[in-house]
Amino acid sequence: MLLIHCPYCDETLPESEFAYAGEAHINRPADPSALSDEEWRDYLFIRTNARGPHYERWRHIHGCGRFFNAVRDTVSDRFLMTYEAGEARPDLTVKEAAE
Amino acid sequence: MSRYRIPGMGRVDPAATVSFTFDGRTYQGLRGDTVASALLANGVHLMGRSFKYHRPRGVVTAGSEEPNALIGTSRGKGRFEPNTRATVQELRAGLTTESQNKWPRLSFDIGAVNDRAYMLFSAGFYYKTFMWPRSFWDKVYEPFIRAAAGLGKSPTEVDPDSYAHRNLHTDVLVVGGGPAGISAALTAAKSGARVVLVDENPEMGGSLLSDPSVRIDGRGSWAWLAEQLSQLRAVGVRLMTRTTAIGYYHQNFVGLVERVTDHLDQPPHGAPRERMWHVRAEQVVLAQGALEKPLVFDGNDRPGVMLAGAAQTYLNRYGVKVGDNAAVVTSHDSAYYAAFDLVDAGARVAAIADTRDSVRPDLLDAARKRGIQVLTGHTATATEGRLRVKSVRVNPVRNGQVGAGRKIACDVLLISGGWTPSLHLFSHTKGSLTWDADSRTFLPNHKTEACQIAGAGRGLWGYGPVLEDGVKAGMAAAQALGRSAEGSDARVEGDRPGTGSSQKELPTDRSPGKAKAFVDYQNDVTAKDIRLAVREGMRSIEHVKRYTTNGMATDQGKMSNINGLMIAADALGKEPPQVGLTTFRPPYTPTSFGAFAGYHKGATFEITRKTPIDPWAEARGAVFEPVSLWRRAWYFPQAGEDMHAAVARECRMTRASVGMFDASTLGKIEVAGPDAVEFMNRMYTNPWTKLAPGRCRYGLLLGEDGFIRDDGVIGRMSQDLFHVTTTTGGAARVMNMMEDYLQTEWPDLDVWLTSTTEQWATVALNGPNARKVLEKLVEGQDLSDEAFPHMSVAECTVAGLPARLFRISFTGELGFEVNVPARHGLQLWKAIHDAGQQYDICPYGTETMHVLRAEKGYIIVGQDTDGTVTPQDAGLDWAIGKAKKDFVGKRSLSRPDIVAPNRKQLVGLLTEDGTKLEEGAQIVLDPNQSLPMTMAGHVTSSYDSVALGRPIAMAVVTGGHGMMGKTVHIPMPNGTIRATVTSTNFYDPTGERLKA
Amino acid sequence: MTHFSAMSLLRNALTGHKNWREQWPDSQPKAEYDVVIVGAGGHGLGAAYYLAKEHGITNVAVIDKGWLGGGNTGRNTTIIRSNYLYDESARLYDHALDLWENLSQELNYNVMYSKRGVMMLAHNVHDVQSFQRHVHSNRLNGVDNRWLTKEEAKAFCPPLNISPDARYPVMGAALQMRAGTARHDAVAWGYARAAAARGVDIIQNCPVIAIRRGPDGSVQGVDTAKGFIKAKKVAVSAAGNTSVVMDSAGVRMPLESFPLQALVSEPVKPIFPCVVMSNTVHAYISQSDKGELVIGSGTDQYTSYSQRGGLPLIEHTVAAICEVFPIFNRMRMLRKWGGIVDVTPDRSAILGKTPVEGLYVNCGWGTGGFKATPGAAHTLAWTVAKDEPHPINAPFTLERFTTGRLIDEAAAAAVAH
Amino acid sequence: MTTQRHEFDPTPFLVEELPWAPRFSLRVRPEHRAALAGALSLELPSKVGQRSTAAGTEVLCLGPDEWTILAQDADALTTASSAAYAQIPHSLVEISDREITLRISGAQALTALTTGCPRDVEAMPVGTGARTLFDTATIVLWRDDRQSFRIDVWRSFLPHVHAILDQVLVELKSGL
Repeated sequence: MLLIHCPYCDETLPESEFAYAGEAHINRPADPSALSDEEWRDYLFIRTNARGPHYERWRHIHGCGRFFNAVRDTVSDRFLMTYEAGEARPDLTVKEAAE
Repeated sequence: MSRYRIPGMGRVDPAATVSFTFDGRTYQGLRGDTVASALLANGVHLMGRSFKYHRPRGVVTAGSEEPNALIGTSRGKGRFEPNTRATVQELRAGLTTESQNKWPRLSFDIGAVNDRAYMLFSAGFYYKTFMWPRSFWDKVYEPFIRAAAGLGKSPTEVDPDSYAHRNLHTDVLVVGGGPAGISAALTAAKSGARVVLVDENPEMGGSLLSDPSVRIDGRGSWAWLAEQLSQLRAVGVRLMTRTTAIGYYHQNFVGLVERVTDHLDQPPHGAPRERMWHVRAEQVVLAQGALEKPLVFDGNDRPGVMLAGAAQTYLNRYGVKVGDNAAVVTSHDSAYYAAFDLVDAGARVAAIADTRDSVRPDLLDAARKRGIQVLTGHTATATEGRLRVKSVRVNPVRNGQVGAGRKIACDVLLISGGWTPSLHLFSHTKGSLTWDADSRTFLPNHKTEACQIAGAGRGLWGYGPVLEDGVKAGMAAAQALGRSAEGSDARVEGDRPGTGSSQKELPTDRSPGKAKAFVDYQNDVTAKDIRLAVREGMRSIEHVKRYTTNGMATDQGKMSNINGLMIAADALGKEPPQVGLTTFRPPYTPTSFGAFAGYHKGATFEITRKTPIDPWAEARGAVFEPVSLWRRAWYFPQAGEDMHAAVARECRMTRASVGMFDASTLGKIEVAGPDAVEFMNRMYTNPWTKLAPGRCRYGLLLGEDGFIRDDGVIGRMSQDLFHVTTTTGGAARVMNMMEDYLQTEWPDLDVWLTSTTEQWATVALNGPNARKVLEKLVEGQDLSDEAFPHMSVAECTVAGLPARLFRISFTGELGFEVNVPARHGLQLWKAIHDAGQQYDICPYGTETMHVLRAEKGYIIVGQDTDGTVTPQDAGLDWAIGKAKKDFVGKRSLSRPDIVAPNRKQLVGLLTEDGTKLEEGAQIVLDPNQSLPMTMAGHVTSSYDSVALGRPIAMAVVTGGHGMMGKTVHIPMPNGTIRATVTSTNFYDPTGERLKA
Repeated sequence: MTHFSAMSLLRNALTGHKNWREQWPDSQPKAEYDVVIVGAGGHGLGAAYYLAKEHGITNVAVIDKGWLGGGNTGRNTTIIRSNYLYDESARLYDHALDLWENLSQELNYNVMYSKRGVMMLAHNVHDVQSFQRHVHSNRLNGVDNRWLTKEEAKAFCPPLNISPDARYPVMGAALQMRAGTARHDAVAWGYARAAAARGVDIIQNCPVIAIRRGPDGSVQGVDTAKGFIKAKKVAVSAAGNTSVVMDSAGVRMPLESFPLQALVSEPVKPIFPCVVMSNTVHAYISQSDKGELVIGSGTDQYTSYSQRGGLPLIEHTVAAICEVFPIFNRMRMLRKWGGIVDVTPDRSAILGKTPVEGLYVNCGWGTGGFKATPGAAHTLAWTVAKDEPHPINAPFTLERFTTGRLIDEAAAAAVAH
Repeated sequence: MTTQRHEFDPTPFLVEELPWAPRFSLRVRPEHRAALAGALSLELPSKVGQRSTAAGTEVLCLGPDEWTILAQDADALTTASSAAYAQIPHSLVEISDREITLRISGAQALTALTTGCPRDVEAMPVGTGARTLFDTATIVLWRDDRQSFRIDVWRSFLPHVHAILDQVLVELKSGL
C-alpha cells in the first residue's frame, strides 16, 4: 500500500484513501470535432506507460475529494512529487538539481 | 518426567504438565513446550513423511523454518489445520495432532515404495513421460499424479473462529526480538521515538534463549534479557510476541500476524484466533538473525539428523536432550557450542567431524576437555537407521581425495553447514544483495526503503558485535527521525564467536549419482537433481528451482536455497552471484487465510446497503436480489406464489390500478451553481438550456468513447440547480466522472456537485390510479395534468413531509416519484400504502419494474446496453442535442466503425409460436448454417408480458432498425425459434396512458 | 534432441541420469537473422517454433532480457479456457485450445494440460444473463460451455458454498469441460526445446535497447546489450514491457501495465477438482498437481513495473475465496507473487502487423495471455512469415482503436442497473 | 514462557447513535471563502481538517472548497445563503439525512477506530476532523477528545460499520 501526499490536505496518507485516475497532462481537446480519427485515438487511448517517472493523476476520493497530479517512479513505485491539478508539468531535471 | 527431559534446564514450567496426543497416543509435555520439544522429550523423533518418496523424517530445526515435522493440529469441530510446524505449535491442554502423508501409519507407509523407484523420479521426470498413449493422460496418468499430491488434508468444515485487523502507526518497527533487535529497540525508544518490537516466538530473546551461559554486563544472559525487557516496557516500547512480520510492502508498510489464541487452553469468549496488523513505520529495523543450513550428504535426512543449533535450543530452552549419544558433522564453529552444552548436560558426543582442515585452538581445547574427539578435514558419506539414525559414516578428505570411511554410532546426528542471514523481508522490498566472498553468504546491499539491518542479518557473529550493531541500528533509526540517540556498550563474557565455511554437497567416496543427499527435505530434492537440471540446460537459479522444485516447499527455501545455489553454481562453474538467488516472496511463513480476511467474513464480508424501506419489505416477505452493493426487493410473493405468479400479479395490478416501488437506490446528484446548465450541456448528450425550471428530461451519459455509460431522469429545480438521477450501480461512477471533468477539464465553471443519493428516500407510484392515491397526501402542488404535466418536478409536501415530487414514469403508466428526506422514507412508504388501500395498491419489486419498462421499450443500461452500444444503436438518437457543438463522447460517434452500417441495434422481438426467449440467447439470420454460426445479435431482455398476453423480448440485431417485420432465428439446444423484429415500444405506443 | 519417453527415462535412470543433454543451448547472437522475436516467454518461443515448423523459417532468434519463461509465462495461475463471448475471441482462444489438446505430444514435452473444467459462478441476475449469453454464443460458435444450476455446480465442486444466505449467493454457473490448467513452465521449456531443435537461437539475458529502423522506415534490426542484431522482421512479444520496446521503434501503444498478484496455499491432498472463477467477488481458484490451491487476485489500481503489489488487494482476494469456499479459512497462504500485465483499452490483445514495415506485435493480453499461448504464437508465426494477417488474428489489429471496432469482452460484462 | 492469563475488560468503548441534526455541505471557491463566511455569519477554516464552533454551529473543512456545517439554525443559514448567492456563487446542500453520526468514546475508543481507519488516528489533533475510511466505508471522523470521536457514515453503510464495531467490542472485551 502506497503512501501518498495530498497537495490539498498537505498530509501524507495511505493509498486506500485515494483512487488512481490515469496518466496526467492529457488535456481534453478544446474542439474534438476538429481532430482527425488518429488524433482522437491518441487522446483516447495512447498512453506513455512510462517505465520510470510517470506523470499521473490521483483523486483523494475518501478525503478532500480533489484530483491532483503526481510523479511516481513506476519501477520503485516511489512518489517523486505531487502537485495540484492545473499546475504545469514539472521539470524533473530542475527538481533534481535543486536537491 | 519424560525420559529426555533434564530437570533444572530450560524455560518450561516443570510444575505444569500438559497432555496432548500425536497419532492417537497421549503424551505429556510441559507448559512452554512446542509439540516438537515435547515429542523429543518423550524420545519421539519420527514426525513426518516427505512429499515424493515418503521417507521417514524427524525434526530438523527448532523454529518456523522447519521443513519436516509438519503435523495436522486440531481443537475440535471446524478447528483442524494441516501442515502445522510442530516446532512452532505450543502445547495446550487437549491439543490433538496427527502425522501426514502416510498410509496406513507413520512407521509403515506404503507410499515409501516411491523411495525404491528413486532413480526414476528424477527432477522433471513428469515432463518426459506420461504422454503415450494420448488418452491415458486424462484417464490414468493425471489422476494418479494428482492423487499423490499434497501433504496434509484440507479442512472440511466451516471455521468457527474469528480473525481481527488493526492498523498501527509507529516511528520505529523492529522485527526480531533477539539481542540485536532488543538493543536497537531500546536505543531508539530512549531517543523518544515510538517503537514496536515484534518477534514470532512466544517470548523475546532470540538466540539468547538458547545461550544461557553467556554473560552480559556481569549477569547471566537470561537475567540480562529480563532486565532489558523491563526497560523496554518502562520506556513504552510495544512488545509483540507470537507475531510474525509476514511481508514488507511499499513505503515501510509491514504486515504482521499475531497468533492470539492457538496456544491457550481455553481461549476467552470473543478473542480472535489471529490478528493481522497493518503497520506503517517511519523506520524499520530488520533484526531477524540468521538461519542455520544443513549439510548435504547421503542420508542427511534420517530422523535424528538435525541442525546443531536446534539441538542446542531444545536443550537450553526446553530442557530436552535430543539424544544420549550424539555425533556432529559441521563446517561452522557454532556446532561446537551445541556439542559442549550437550556434554555439559550429561549426554555423550562421540565425535565432531569438521569439514574444515583447521579449527580454532580454543574450540579444540574445549572439546578435548569434554572428551569429544574432533576429526578435522572430514566429510560425511552415509548414515544408517530406518526410523532413527544409528550411525554416520565419516571419511577423511586430503587434497580433494576422500579416504576410507568409518562408522560412528550415534542416536542423534547434529549437522551445521553454517548460517545464512535471514533477509526475506529485505528481499520483499527489492533491496539488492551482495555476495560476500569471505563468508560465502549474501548480505544486504542497496536499500530501497527506510530501513536498517542489524546483527546476524548482516553476517555478524557473537553477542558482542551483534549487540553493538543493534545499538547502532537503533541510533541510525532515531537519527533518521531527527532525534538524537545515545549509544551504549554491552560487556560480554563467555561470548561464542564463530566462523565457518560454506559447502556444496559434501565430497564422497561413493557414486555421487546414487547418493540421496537432500537439499530440499520436504520436496525430496537431492544434489543429484540439481546437477541434472543444470545438465539439461537450466542455467538460471529460477529454472533450477522450477525444474527441481527446490525451495518451493512450505519452508520457502529457508533450508534449501543457499545449498541449492552452491551446488548449481558448482555445476555451472560459476560463482553463486552469477547464478543468482531466487526472490523471496511474502508471507515470511505460511499464514492462515482467516488472518488475511479479518472481519470480512460472513455478514461483514462486504457492505450490504439497504434502503430506509427495506425493513418493511423484509417484514412483508419480499425476496431480495443483490444489485451492486445494494440489496433490493426483487418481488413480493404472497402465499402460494412463485416468482412468476408474484410478478404477473404485480404487473397486472400496477397496470390496472396502482403499484408502488422503492426507488431509493437510484443515484442522486445535486448539480448547483451559475454554470450548472453549461456543465450539464457538456456532460450529457441532451440539450439543457431550454429546459425550464420545474421540468425534467431523460438524460443520457456517454463515455468519451461514445458508448452509453448511464442514464436517468434529470429535473431542473431552479435556474442554477439540477436534480440528477443515475442508475443504482452507476451512482458512484457517474459522480466521479463528473468531478473529474469539473475539476480537471473545466475548473473555470462555477458548479458544485453533491451526492444526495442517501439524503432522499424515493417512492415511485405508477398506474392509472396513481394520482388519486397521491392527491390525498400532497399539499402545495396541483397534480392535475394541466398544472403538473408529464415530466414535471416540484417541491411540495407529501404526507406532511417536505418532498421533491417528480411526474415521471418508467412503466408507461401515469407515474410519480416522491423524494423525501431519508429518515422519513419508511413513513412516506406506509402513508402511500395506507392511502392506496382503496385502490388495492400493490408494492412491486425490481423484477416487475423490469417487465413494465420492457413493455415500453425503456432500456436498462448494463442489460440492454453493454458498454459497446451507442445512442444510435439503442435507438436513442432523439436524446442527442444535435445543435450542440460538443459533449462527452460526441467526437467518437463519428468514428468509421461507429457510423458503419450493420451495427447491432436495439429492437423488439416477438416469437412466432409464443415461446418466451432466454435472455442471452443468440440470434441468427440463416438457421441452416453449420457451426460456427454467424450470429446477428442476442436477446437482452425477455419477459412474459401480462399486459400483452404474450412474451416480449428486446434484442440487439445487426442492422436491426432496418429489419422491422422481418424474421430472425434463435437456435436453441432443442430447436430453433422464429421471431419477428418489431419496435421495442410494445405497449401503448402512442403514450396515452402517460398523459392521463 | 533426445526423444522423451518412459523408455528413455528408464534407460537414463539405469545410467544415473548422466546422459541427458541440455534441452536447449544457451546461444550467443549471430550478426543477422531472418526474424528476431523479442521476449522468450511462451508466446515468443511458440512463435519461433511455428515459424520453423510450419513456415520453414529457422534462422530465428528469440531474445529476452532475462531467463526464458521468466515473465508472465512463469507467474500466472495457469488457467486455460476458450468460452469467450465474441466470435473473434472465441475463435482465437478455441484455436489455442485445439493446439493445447495435443501440445504435449507435438512438443514431446508433457505440459500437463489438465482438462479439469472451468466453472464461472453467477451471483446475481446480471451474472446469470451475462453467462447465459456466453453459453448460447459459445454453443453456436462450437465452443463447449454449459449452464449448471447451483446444485449441479455444488456437485461438480463440493467445497462450494451454495447457501442462499451468502452475501453473494450462487445462482448458477457456466461450465466449460474442455477448459482447465497446464504446467506453465513446461510450456516455455517445451517450446524452447522444440524450437531449438529446429535451429532457433534462444538468447537469454540480453536486453533489447531499441528497435532500429532504416531510412525508409522499415525495420532493420535490434540494438541489444550484446550488440546490434540485423533482421528485416522483428516481432515483439514482451508482455508488460511491450510499450517500452515499441516506443523505441516510434510506435506508441494503447497499453498500460499493471501489477497483477497471485498466490498459492500450502499443499494439501486433493480437495478441489476443477477451476472456479467468480467475477463478482473477484476470485479464481484451482488446485495444482502439487496440491497447492492456486488463487488469482486482481490488479492494483496504479500502473507499475515493480512486481510488488499491495497487501489490501490480497486480503480482499483471500476473503472472497473464503466467502465462496468457507472450509478454506484455516488453510495457509504459502507465497504470493506479482507479474506485470499489459492492458489495452478494450482488454483484448493486439496481435499482428504494425504501421512499421517488418515490425509485428503480440501484446495486451491482460490476464488472458497464458491460455492463448499456442493460438497467439501459431497465428503470429503465420503473420510474420507471410506478412499478412491470419484469419483468426485479423480482428486484433491496432487500427481498431482508430475506427472504433473494439472487441470489448469486459464491457460486455459491465454491471449497471 | 507462555502465558495463559488475560484481562477481561467489560467496557472498552461505547458506541452511541446521535440524534438527527441539521447538516449541510457548503462549497465555494477558496477566493470567496472569507466573503461567504461573513455573509453566512460563519467561521470557515481554510485548512483541511480544521474546525470552528460559533453559536452552537460547528464547521469542519473537508476540502479546499468544501465544508460540513452542523447548523444550529438551519433556516437562518439557508436564508442567508439564498441572499448571498447572487453576489457570491456557492452551493449549500442539505445532507442531514445522508449521514448518521455515531459517537465512539471510552478507554479503547482509539483502538476501536484503528481496526478500520488506515490513517494515523492517534496523531490526529483533538478538535480536528477529516473525511477518511472505516473499513470500506467513507466516513467523516471528528476527534472531540483524546478518547472521544464522532463518525458520520452514509446511512446505508452504517449497519456494516456498526457490525464491525460490534465484533471489535467483543474482541476487546476478551482482553486479548
